[in-house]
Amino acid sequence: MGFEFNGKTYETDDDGYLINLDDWNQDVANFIAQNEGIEMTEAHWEVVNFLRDYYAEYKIAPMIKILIKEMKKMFGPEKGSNAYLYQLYPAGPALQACKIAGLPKPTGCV
Amino acid sequence: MAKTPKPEELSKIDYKLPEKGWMDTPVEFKEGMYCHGARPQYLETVDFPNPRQWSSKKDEDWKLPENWKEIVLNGMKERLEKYRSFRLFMDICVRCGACADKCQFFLGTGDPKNMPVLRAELIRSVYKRYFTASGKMLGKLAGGRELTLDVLKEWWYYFYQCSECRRCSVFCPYGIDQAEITMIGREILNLLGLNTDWIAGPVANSYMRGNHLGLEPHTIKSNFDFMAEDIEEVTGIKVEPTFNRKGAEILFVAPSGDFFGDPGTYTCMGYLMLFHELGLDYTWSTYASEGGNFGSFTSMEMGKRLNYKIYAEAKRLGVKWILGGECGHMWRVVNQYMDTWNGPADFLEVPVSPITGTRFENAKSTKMVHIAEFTADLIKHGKLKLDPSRNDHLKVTFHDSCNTARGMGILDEPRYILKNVLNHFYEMPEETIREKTFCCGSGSGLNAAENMELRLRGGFPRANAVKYVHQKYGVNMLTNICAIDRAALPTLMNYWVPGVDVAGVHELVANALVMKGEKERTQDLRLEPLPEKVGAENV
Amino acid sequence: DGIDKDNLEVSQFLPEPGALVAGKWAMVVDVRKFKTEDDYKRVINACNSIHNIPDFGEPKDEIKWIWTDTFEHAFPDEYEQKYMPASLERMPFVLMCNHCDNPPCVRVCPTKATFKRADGIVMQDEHRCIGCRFCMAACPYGSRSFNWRDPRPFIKKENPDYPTRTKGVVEKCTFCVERLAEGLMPACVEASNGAMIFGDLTDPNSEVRKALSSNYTIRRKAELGTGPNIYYIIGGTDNA
Amino acid sequence: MLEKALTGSRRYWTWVLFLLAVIGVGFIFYLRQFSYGLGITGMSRDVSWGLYIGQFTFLVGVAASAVMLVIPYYLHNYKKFSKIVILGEFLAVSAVTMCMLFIFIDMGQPTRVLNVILHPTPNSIMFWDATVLSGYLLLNIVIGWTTLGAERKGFPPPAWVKTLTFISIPWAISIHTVTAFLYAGLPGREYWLSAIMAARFLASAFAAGPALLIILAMIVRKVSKFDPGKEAIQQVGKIVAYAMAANVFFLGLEVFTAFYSNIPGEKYAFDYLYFGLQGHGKLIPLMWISGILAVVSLALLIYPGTRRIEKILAVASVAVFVSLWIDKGFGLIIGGFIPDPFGKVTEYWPTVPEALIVLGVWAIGALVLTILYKVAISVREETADVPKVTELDGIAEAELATIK
Amino acid sequence: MGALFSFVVVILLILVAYVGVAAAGLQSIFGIVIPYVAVLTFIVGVVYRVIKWGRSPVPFPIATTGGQQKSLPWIKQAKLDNPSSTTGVIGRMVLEVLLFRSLFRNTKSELRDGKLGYGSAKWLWVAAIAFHWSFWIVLLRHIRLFATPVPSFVNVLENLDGFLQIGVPRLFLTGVILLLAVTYLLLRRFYVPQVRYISLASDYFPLFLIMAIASTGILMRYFFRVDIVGVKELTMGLVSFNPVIPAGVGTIFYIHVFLVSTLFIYFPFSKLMHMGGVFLSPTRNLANNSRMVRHANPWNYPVKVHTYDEYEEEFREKMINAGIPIESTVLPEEFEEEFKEKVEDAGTPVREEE
Repeated sequence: MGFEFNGKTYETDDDGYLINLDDWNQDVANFIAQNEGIEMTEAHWEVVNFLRDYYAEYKIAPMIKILIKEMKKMFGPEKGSNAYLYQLYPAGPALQACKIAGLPKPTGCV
Repeated sequence: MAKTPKPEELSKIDYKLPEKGWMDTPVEFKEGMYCHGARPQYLETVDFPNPRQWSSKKDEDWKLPENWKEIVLNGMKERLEKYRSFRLFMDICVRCGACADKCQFFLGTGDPKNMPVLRAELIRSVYKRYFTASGKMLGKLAGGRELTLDVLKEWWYYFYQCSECRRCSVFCPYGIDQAEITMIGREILNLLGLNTDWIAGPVANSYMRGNHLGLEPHTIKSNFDFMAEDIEEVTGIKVEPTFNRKGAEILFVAPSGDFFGDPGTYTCMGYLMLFHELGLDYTWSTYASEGGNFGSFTSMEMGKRLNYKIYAEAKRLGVKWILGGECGHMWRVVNQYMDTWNGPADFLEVPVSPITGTRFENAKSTKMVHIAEFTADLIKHGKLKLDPSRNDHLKVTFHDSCNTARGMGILDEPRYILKNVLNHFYEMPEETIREKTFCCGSGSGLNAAENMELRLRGGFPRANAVKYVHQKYGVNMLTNICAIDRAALPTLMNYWVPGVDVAGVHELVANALVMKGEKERTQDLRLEPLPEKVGAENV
Repeated sequence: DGIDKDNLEVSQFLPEPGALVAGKWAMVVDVRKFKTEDDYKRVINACNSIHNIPDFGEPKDEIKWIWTDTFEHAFPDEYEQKYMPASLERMPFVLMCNHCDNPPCVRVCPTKATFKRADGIVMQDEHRCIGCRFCMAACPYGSRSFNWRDPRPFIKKENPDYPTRTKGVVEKCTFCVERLAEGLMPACVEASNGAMIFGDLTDPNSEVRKALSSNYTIRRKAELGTGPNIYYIIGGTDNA
Repeated sequence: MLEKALTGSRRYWTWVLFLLAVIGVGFIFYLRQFSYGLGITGMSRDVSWGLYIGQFTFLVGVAASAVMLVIPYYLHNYKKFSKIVILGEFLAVSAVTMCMLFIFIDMGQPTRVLNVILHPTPNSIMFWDATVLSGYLLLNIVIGWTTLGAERKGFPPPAWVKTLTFISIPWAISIHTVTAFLYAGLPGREYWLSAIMAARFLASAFAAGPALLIILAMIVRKVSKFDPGKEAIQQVGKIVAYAMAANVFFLGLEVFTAFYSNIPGEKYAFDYLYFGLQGHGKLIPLMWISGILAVVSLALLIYPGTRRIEKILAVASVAVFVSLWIDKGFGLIIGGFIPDPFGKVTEYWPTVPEALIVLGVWAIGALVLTILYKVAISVREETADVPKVTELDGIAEAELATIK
Repeated sequence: MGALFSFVVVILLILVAYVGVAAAGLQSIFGIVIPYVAVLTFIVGVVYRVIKWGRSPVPFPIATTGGQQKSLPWIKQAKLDNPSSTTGVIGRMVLEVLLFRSLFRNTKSELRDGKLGYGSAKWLWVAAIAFHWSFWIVLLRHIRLFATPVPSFVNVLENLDGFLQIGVPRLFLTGVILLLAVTYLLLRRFYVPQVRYISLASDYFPLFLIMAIASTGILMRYFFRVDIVGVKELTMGLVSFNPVIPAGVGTIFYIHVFLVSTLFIYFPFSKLMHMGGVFLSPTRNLANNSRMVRHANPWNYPVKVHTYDEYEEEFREKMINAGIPIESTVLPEEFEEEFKEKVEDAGTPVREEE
């Protein structure tokens, strides 16, 4: 599977997650977000950027509670909640935000 | 991803059978009922055959090798010679039908090929045709059929709609175990690279990184640090788990899902708090950081390759014995395969609880103790100070995981623990618990997202029983001793029985555990206020 | 072979040539003619020896086809007569099945093991009898006996021509159907030297009819509506 | 559901084993009877029915308890019987089972029992009795089992069960009527030849059956977590009171008719049973005990103040039960045979083997009842609104062991 | 379809025997040759199959655990459903083989208004028990025909079997029960939709065949009344390897024998082998003691594994960074100081260097 964007073909898995992490850039992220029905705002980017930073270090998306806690630390208590994240990413931060951030979907007993 | 119908629609299950016979009814791949095909890199990682980019949709080219039929038949032949179970189960089924409505996937889908007898017949028909005199001569009359691509795809579709839960086996007069047939069926499919992505990924992760989520050592450490912070917030006590520590008395192995996903992390916090309170000389391992054995969803050989790490690590670290966490298939593997595969573990000692002195005779060969046995023993000897009222806001029921129930028989230990750590315990109807328990619907590698409808349907009988106690007694917490349960049941509950949460047994143990030097608790492990404290504030 | 059970019953109504037949069998017992104890014994023994009646030597187990008892017991309801001849009071009466017109025993039998023939004889099929003893409760004459135990060891001398019975079945007097079929009178009648008259009630010229029309007779418990067919000529004291 | 009877506490198994032992003894003596013949009993040519048929007669009455619950519950929608009604139905099953067994052991040729079916004889009341009894057995098994099964599944019982329940009401009346007709239709048995025989049967049945049910309900409440309901038990007590009153009244009618008419045949049996006849009177003490218990229990039951006290209700129920057991189990049958058709008195008293066989059959009945009640109680405990705390029977027992 | 086919085959078998005996006079074929062939096939076939199963390895202890495991001494083990000893296994197998314990558990599920309920469903068990036991007793009764003098247990059996004295010769209850049970088993294949759906010709055929065997047996005992003396002469001839064909034994007897022979021949090639297989089922005949006693796999072979060293090689730096002890003594220089410090922080002893 995959998608075409700006004349380039991007390979994805069956659920639309980028296969090659290097393919990612902000434009691609915007494109994926659009398909998900999300208009990327500053708040959205905060999450995506955190995810990418975390991934760079740990090779996996963070646990949701780490995400929440870190968001709280970095951007204030009003942003450190599950509700806030769901407001940004209605299909769930783990699924939707990771997809936009170009990370692979965590697979397993989670 | 397929849209999942509403519960009201999904629960209208049509058990009407097709007019035509099952051999004449070709398999139909329904969206939401099957998983993606395995990605090539996962197969490559473990040197599995036929790695390629492919789609598991029925109509697409599955990119099989030219001689796929020969591979399948040879694979069958080899396994007929290696497993008495396989040959016997192929031979002696009388099709009495007792197993038919025992399978949660049949009950939830109404698809006749999910009746265990018919699921077995999918491969038995090929066995008859190619391996028995009657089938070779009489063909369909003797129940035989040609192995075609359609048949192969049917295998793939249905062998990945079976959670290997063994419920059918309990009711079968000859003990025919569909799980065994499914496992061998999957082995054969794997000879052609026909795995699911959800299984192949965790297998590759487990192989390379020691756990199925692919958590690297520092990630594990970081997650634990994070959990330790939460524990400190709740109790004021700092737990200090060690990793890969040589010379520890005990190696603790838990399902890695507990290091990562809620509500498993609360269970993991439970372990940490319990061990800290006991002052247990134990260590975690980042190398053997997975209890669950995703290889066993693939092939016996892969199971063995992954399982290897536990004993190897125990030996390397020089521990005396191994303690295992709350996990389902991990324990089926420990109970039925580990010693045979990778034993004898003569470098370990027969497990003795350092706290109570109890010698775990039942684990004297594997040297591996289930944490429910361990904790039940502690409670029995009065070694834990428990305040069950801290769980008073919970009305709890217990879900026996298929693996621990029917592949081991650990039934009363968790119940004994629960009885001691909480005040409101309610059993689900007896046809749905203990050895007759229903699977969560997502076991044996079915816990993916793309097959959500299958999982919800397969989980329907379990959810139904939960709903019964939920409505009757107000049950709001479904406990279990399995990481797949903790991953799968929240989804299932949200869908079928909103208002019921999911927890591992040791989360509730830790909630009730009165620790030395702890501060007055106002929160449970989920950082939610304890009920009586709220009440006290209101007064 | 080829005869099923229903036909077997019918066959009993098809007389052999030379058999004694009747519209309705009946018996008149002329009590006056029984003079000595021997007269009774002869009659009873004739029956007992032919029919393989066992002698248990204990009244509890007793099998009785034909026997004697006092007037008081034979006719318990008549006994209010306190001033009857003393001789009659002590006199033994020959008792047996009354082969009733309307037999309660047949009415109550749950298996048709006891049945009434067209010629009036009440029969007992010991092979069909389940031993429920309902007939014994129903019979107001005490004419039926039950084999409380295996009778065979208690038969003094077995008559090979007549079947023995097994434990657990009811049996009774049959008016010697087997002898009638051969043209013989019932054994007791034959042995009674004329004290017992046997014949066809429907035949106005029969011996029994003659005896009945020339003597006053009584029957046991006729008021119960059973229609007993044993008539007793009692007579006066001079008969003793 | 039967598997519920295969698991239970130590107390349950002790009880079951005890019953099995009694059954075993009874069976051994039955084998003896089977090979020797019914001569092993106290029965004779003159008293040709005895304790066996007496027990049968009494138990037909016990089987009635069900209908006394079914009528209020199903016809009058008396909800308080919702829990106890199954106990009545299963008691009926057990009682009818015993009835059939008593008939069976009373047979001279038990191996020919099927002759009753193979040669159906509608003119015999015995034939009808076999029919109504088997029918009643079937009805109660099916109704009870299906209701319970549905309850366990969490579904309402199928509609046809209600139809069967309605059929079971007249059917229950029929088993008593037909059983009474066994005796009441025989010429020359004056003691039995009474128009109110069936009515007496019904009255005593509706007293003895529910009385036993009260006792059983109290036991069930004591040994399990299943409570049939205090009010239900009280209500059954009221039923027993009325039925017992009718029963004593009917007995009075018989006594009046016999003695005021002064017909000897009508009086003899009463004479024998209560005062002795021709110098015989083995049953006199028993019959007077029965009579006294009847009067005392009636007094206790009629007065609401005493009836409402559960202990007194229990005592009165036992008294009713014993009184009627003597009356039906001994007096009625033996009285019918004494004096015999010759006006003679031949006395009857059960022999030891006979008594042990009777005990064996009662034990079978008790076993059937135990099993059925075990199933019912287990299902009820499982589906109860107040659940069992935990399913840790095994552990509880093991814990007990360690304490010891 | 499968049912019709099987029915026709059984009818044809009957016709073959009828024509063969009544028209062609092949008594010796149907009375001697075929029975010998059948018995031989049966014995050889069954032994072959059982040996084949018995020789195939049981690589893993896969007992289905149907109850509480042997665990702590104060937890009551389900000794039969989760046996940990040979005694327990024997108990489990005895109950399984003689009383069909697993089938006794059978339930029937029902979906009503979105709710699942589970009801007791014991009729299959009742019919199966009735069928197998009466079949077994019928077989044992037949010993009368193959032994002189007749063993006393056969007489006892016949007395019990004919306990209810119905008809002459006495009706054997097992014959009737067998026929009724097999009829029930057949009818449920017709009328229970799920069972009908899974039924194959090979499921109907034995039922029809056994039904025909029971029917012909009953017919010749109670209705056609074959010459029993002649039958015994023939059967005794067979067992004494001195076969004779007595005159005057009715054709129905040969039909019966032919059907039985067919069953014997069919047996080893069919699902009927479950009779032998049930004893060998590894989910039932193994103790669940695999944590106590090591179960050996005869074909165990070494597999490729990912060793700790390979693992550490990949993650060494990250481990060091995270303060996780490592095995290797050769540390990247830049980590030397930091590593020691971290390990000390974690309170873990530094690995003694060898």
